[in-house]
Amino acid sequence: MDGILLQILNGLDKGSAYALIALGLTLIFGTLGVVNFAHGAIFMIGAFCAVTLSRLLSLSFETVDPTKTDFLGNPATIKTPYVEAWFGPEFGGALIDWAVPLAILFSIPVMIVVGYVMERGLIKHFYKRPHADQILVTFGLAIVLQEVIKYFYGANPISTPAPEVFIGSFDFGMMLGFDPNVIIYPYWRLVYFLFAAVIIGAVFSFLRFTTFGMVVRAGMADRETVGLLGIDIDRRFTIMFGLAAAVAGMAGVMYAPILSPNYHMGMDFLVLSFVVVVVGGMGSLPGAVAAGFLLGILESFASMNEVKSILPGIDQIVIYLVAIIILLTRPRGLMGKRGVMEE
Amino acid sequence: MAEKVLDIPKNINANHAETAPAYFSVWDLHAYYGESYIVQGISFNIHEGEILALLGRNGAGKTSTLRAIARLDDPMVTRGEIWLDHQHLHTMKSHEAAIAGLGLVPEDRRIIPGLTVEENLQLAQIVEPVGWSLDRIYELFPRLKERRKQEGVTLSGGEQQMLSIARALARDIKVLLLDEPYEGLAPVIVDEIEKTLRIIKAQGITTILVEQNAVRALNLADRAVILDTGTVVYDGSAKEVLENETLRAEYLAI
Amino acid sequence: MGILEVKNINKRFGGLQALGDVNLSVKENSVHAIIGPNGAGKSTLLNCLVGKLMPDTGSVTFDGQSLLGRKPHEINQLGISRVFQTPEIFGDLTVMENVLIPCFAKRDGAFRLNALTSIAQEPDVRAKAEQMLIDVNMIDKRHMQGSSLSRGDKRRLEMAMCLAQDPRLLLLDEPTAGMARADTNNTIDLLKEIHEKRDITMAIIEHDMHVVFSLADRITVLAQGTPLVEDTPDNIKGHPKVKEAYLGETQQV
Amino acid sequence: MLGLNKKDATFLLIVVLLTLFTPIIMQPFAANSGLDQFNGGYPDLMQKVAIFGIFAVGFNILFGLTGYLSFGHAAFLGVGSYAAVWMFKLLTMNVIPAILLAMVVSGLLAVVIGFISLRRSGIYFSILTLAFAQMCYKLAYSVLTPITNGETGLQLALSDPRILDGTNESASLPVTNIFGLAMNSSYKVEALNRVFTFNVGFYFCGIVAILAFYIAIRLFRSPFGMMLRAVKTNQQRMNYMGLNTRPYTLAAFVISGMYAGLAGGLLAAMDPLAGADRMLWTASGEVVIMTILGGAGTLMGPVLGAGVIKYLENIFSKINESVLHSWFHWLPDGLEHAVVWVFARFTGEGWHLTLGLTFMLVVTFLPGGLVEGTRRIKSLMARLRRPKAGRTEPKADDQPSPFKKPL
Amino acid sequence: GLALPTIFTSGAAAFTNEPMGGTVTLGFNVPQSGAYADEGADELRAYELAVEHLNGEGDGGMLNTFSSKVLEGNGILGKKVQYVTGDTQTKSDAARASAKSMIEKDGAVMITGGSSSGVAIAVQGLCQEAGVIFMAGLTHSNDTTGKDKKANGFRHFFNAYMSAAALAPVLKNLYGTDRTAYHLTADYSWGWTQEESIAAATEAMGWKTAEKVRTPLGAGDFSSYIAPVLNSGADVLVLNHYGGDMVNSLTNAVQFGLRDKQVNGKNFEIVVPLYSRLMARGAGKNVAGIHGSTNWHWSLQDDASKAFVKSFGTKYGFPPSQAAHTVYCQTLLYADAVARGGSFNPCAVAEALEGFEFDGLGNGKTLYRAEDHQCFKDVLVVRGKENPESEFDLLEVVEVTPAAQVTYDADHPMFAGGALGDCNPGA
Ligand SMILES: Nc1ncnc2c1ncn2[C@@H]1O[C@H](COP(=O)(O)OP(=O)(O)OP(=O)(O)O)[C@@H](O)[C@H]1O
Ligand SMILES: Nc1ncnc2c1ncn2[C@@H]1O[C@H](COP(=O)(O)OP(=O)(O)OP(=O)(O)O)[C@@H](O)[C@H]1O
Ligand SMILES: [Mg+2]
Ligand SMILES: [Mg+2]
Repeated sequence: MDGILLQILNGLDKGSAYALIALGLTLIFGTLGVVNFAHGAIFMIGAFCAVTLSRLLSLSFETVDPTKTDFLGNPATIKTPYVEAWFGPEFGGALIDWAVPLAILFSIPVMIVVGYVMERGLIKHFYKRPHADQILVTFGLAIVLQEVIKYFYGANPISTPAPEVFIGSFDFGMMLGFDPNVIIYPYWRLVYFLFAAVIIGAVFSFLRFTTFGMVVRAGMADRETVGLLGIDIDRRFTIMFGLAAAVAGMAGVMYAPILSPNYHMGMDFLVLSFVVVVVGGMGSLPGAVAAGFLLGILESFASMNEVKSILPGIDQIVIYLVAIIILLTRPRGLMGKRGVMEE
Repeated sequence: MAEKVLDIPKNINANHAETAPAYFSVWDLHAYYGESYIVQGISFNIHEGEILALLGRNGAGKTSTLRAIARLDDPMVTRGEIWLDHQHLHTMKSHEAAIAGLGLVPEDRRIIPGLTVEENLQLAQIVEPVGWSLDRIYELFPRLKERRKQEGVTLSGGEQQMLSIARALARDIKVLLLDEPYEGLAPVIVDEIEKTLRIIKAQGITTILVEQNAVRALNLADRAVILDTGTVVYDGSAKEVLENETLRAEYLAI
Repeated sequence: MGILEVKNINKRFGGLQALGDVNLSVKENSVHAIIGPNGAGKSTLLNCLVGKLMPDTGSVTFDGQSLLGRKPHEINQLGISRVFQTPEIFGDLTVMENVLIPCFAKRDGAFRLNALTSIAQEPDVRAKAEQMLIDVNMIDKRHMQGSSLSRGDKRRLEMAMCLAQDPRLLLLDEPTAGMARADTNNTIDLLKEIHEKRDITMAIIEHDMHVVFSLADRITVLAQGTPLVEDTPDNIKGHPKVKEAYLGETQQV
Repeated sequence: MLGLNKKDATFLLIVVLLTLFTPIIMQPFAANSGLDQFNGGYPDLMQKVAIFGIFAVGFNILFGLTGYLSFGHAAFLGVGSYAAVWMFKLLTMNVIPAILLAMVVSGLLAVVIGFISLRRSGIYFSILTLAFAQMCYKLAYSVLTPITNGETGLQLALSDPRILDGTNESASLPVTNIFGLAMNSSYKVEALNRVFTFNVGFYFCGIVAILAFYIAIRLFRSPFGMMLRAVKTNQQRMNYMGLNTRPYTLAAFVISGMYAGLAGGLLAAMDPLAGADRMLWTASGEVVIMTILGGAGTLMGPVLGAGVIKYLENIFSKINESVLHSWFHWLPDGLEHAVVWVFARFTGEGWHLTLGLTFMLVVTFLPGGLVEGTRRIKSLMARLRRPKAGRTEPKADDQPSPFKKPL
Repeated sequence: GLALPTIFTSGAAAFTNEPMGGTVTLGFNVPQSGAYADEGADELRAYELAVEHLNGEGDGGMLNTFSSKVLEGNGILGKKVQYVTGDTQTKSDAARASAKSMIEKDGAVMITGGSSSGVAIAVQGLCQEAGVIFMAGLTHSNDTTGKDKKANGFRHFFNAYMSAAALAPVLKNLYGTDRTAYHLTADYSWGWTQEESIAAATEAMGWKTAEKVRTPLGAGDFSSYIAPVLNSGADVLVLNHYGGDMVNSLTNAVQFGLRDKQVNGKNFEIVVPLYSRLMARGAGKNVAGIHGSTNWHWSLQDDASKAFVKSFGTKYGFPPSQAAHTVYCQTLLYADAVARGGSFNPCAVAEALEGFEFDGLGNGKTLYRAEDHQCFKDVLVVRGKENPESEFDLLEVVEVTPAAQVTYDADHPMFAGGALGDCNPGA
């Protein structure tokens, strides 16, 4: 029982991560109809926004400290971050510590610009092209973005911790009357979950309570006709792309403390996010979110020892297995729209 | 029903003098689908408030001409000018042309999948300037009102045609391009639409009508332009075509 | 007893009764026209015949065999072919190939792994397809790609494809809509000729009364999902109810 | 000839000649000319190009003709490899039974996966195939280790039974062969300051590839091929035309799965090791990319695409900074470093960047892939030769051209 | 020049790629893309340094401390050393393709490098068949010199068994004998051998094993595996992960606050049996106080290590990683073996290396055992530093376990199943 509860909690958290990534992807893939293999790269760039901000904040000036030596035996240099020098070690240190949450603010304009440039510079020429061409060009783009990041940041993961106060976990089990340590939940994950809920809610209401969503859907179904009605669909697609990039970027920023960013993390998430979106059903935002949570929870269950001892290796394939079962029982995933990317 | 529609006042375009020369004009239009040269130098003029019948055999290039005028990407216009009320449409994109007052009812209706009837209409009213209100449209096409929550593409063929015309009227247009509006419609409805077109005309909207039912079109129209393989072979008054046996036999086979 | 027997079929779409207790009997070798206002349920009726829709109640038999529950391709293999209201052709294929496909389907059935012969080695199939294109006056367009045809040409092509199958029952959903007058007349002649030569039964939906009255032996008028009258063309022309609901005051050419 | 029309026959002949002379064609630069880095005429690369050519041609039968985009074709490649290696371990080092088994096993797997996945179309189909392939990969990587030897990959061992080959006396592993002729034996010819390597394995792959290619041409030109293209355009129309689309798509799926299995078997025959990596989604993606890069739906495109990608992967990744320095040593020092720095971003460890840029440039400027590029060059040359060429009307020969674009 | 065509089969040379001219080509096959690209880059730096030193350029590095003195800084056997590089992509197929091109196209007589056991075993098999020497890079699985050992392949790196043998006594001192361990293991052969080795060694000193849980490679988020740990009764978590998995699982574990918890009245502890400094950086502060083992570390104070760090650090501006150290040693050892054997023939090289004992390459006295081509040398037990002084200063050496303590019998069951075979000179 407690094990199951624990895994549901874990699954919610994993699911919110999947849902958030899938949300960004489905805005582009399910709504604009562009198979965007560069989406993972956008997520990755988001995570590197966090890295960049924390590096910017800890930009330091160097002073030579003759009492210490470096690895070659020369006098060592000591680095002091500018922010600490300017604002005092206390506030400066706190700023550095809070780099990841601050990076949310930093990432929004950056990601919108990234999305804008990508869409205007490249993707817009591909709306009318076959999906295969979109795959090729966005895959190429993803590789290029990766290589650029690799050049500047190296290939190894880069530790990007959450602020000190969020390290550790709170004992959820005790609140429910279980023994201590049975059901624990890290603080940062709770933050992530709440954050995901807010973002998902915000995107939903934007698309639901404005005509924007309808116009974009119509534009994807038939650009030409929408143009005949006086609507500049290109501009709206650009906005949508920027929005999707911002969502993906923020997801990446918040995920950085959970998964130390590295240049290929985008590719690692790519397949999974496509599976989530398609299982949710093309063109459906709620579908993507639901599928994210469903797969997250099921994956958590599958990693329980009790389950694995009956079905060895099930945790490795559960996502794919569930995807197959869902797609076979429901032709268009959980909530897919008819006719969206079915040919 | 139609009379009631007439009652609703409409004062846009009122300041355009009926006598203005060439309210809408197409000059030496050339357009290509990829490598195939389809529209091969078409020119004509229309006065404000006129109905022009654009006729020709299958494959003569009527649809292509309308699409070129509406500034769609295909066919690609390589040369030529399109003027509407002193605005040069040939430098515009299709959505700009639409804002400038051009409305196209495309030949395959182009109801947008995934949207209900009402959403299809609302879509037309997102960008200013908007034309008829939904109520007014529903008054003209009560059938659409009954079906307004249904997905547009599941409408019957004729209902789709109505929706397509209604969608054009939902915008404030100066020139209405109709690509075979009677196709697939029951004779009663054809009569109905013809009445509507007369109403539209009475309100000063200029119309270009492409139609295979030449006699019907010519009865309605003031002027006729006949196309053959992408060029204008006749340009004159509609009456003349109706009365001239040889013209009819040669170009329209009627 | 007709070759096609439709008994009491009903079809609802949500709150809408698209077909209500429709009975229809089409005699072998006749041309049966179905007319009626827009949204009367004519296309829906055809959809129930070809397996696109499943009626809620009722039965459909063709030549004594029930059609309900069969897949579209099985129904077609029984000898029923349909021309759609909006042209359904193979846009990426050439005109010639568009016609070759039904010819192969006629010869080889629903599936044959005919992977190592070349199309060039099937002269009889090709000859038939060419003849078909000549019949509909499209032979000079045979290398054009389907999607680049004008709308009227698409219709003619689709009709050629259906005729190439030598169906026993041909269902035509507005075959001449959007066709130039001259071609309409040609089509009427073609259909007449084929009907006489090959003993094809036809059911035709059309809003062009000229076509209907030139071809039909019997006419069923459908309104709001139920048959209004069924009679010979001459009687229909003057029928007051039909005039009011459908034909209107102006008669067409 | 051979059931092909004249154009196709010439085309096939060109392919045959290109294959036969590959060891010479791919060795254009003299040794020590500096540019010899760009020579690709060594057995492994030539074999890989032929094998991945087969893989891509097979993939194109499914994707190019029916439009069904499988994102799990690597599963068949991997399974083919495993089957072949098991044949080497158990039965004989002769490659023929191994390749046959590879095709049979992958064909069977394709029947199962295809039967299920083809119930859906579009992106849903892609994700189903992807899910199956990922499952195969994950299982092969860990749970099925007894069969696949997991991460390490299935290898030959001295202790393998090899029933037909008799006991192995020597302490070294036997090599794959075809009736005694070892796959890894090569004949080297030194001429024109170049070393040309004529390798048995490559010629074996080359001949199989030509056969596979020939069958693909026949298939493209056949009524079956036409049906598959019809599936791509309008399935509904096909159904109402009395055709059952499912067997057509399934047949295409299985055929292309068997091509993949054949490629996998050949990989193992050239190098008897089968790893799970071969089934990873990136491997499935690679064949998709090869096909699109070359030109989906064309005959030669996939082969071209396979060649380009394998070439980039093998040649560009090996141009390191010291090679670059040796090229540009004649430049003034500062300039040399700058130039080398720039080039180093695109070669050596930067080869992925070149790959990504190639994808983007090709697909942006040559919609239709590399084949489109060759077509453009051809038409450009034709235009240069005939300065005033009018619009080309379709010729009224009696053979309908199955393609809108030339091959 | 334009010689007449001469036809010869590959049988004409005495062995594969016998160097004919004044140069000899070595193949450095390292990951340049994928998760281990940084390790690959560091390996390449070390290779370049080694080639410099062999060719008599630079300060000579460990050539000066190496106990064998046959290398004279004039290349190998008087032939100038050249090298080619390639990208393994950390995939067996790509690694083999790259190695093949080095052998077939560039005429490499020796292949070395890599950063994972799967790749090492795959390339080792290839080199055996092709008839060249393989000097494995980073490969920690028991299998490389166990069931998959090959006569043409040599390993300088330590292995999972040796990690366990070195760690166990330290863990016993630190955490006592009454402990229960929970293993999280990367679900592939390296993970399994390490899990097996650590479990055996810790159980031998009285620890219990609560659970051995396999995690998918590249799982990314390990929370669902880590959450149940506290409740399992275990008080030590062993992370049999490497690279990105290690970074993530450790980060997750710390995030869950495991290290602040008490179980069975004892502080909860985490052990990472195989450390890599480059990777440890990715886990940042989370490594502080966590024990593990490593092959070599730049802070070692013996002459050889100091010479190498100086040589490398001066050239590149930062200290070398264990990967760099390993491949540097292997290049020198290969060259030395060629020089001592007097031939590039793989069989001569193998003979010279088998049973070779030396000193002065940084890990004390070292033996290349003839039976399985595994090298035996001191193993370092390290701990993540609490207060690093620089970005390189992440680990501190807590114990140098002498070679004798980590040596096992050649027929140890964890290494059983394979056969070395005969050396293959190719041709
Ligand atoms: N997308 C296209 N690509 C290439 N050619 C095309 C395309 N669309 C139409 N065409 C060709 O352009 C010519 C004119 O077509 P268009 O549709 O304008 O004719 P139309 O006069 O509207 O005929 P219809 O009365 O049949 O609708 C035809 O020959 C047609 O084949
Ligand atoms: N899938 C569907 N879902 C909901 N309503 C539908 C659907 N298909 C058809 N209808 C409705 O059923 C009615 C009958 O449609 P049908 O297409 O049969 O008309 P029709 O007689 O062919 O008209 P037309 O002459 O205009 O083509 C219409 O009102 C239509 O809106
Ligand atoms: Mg038209
Ligand atoms: Mg209808």
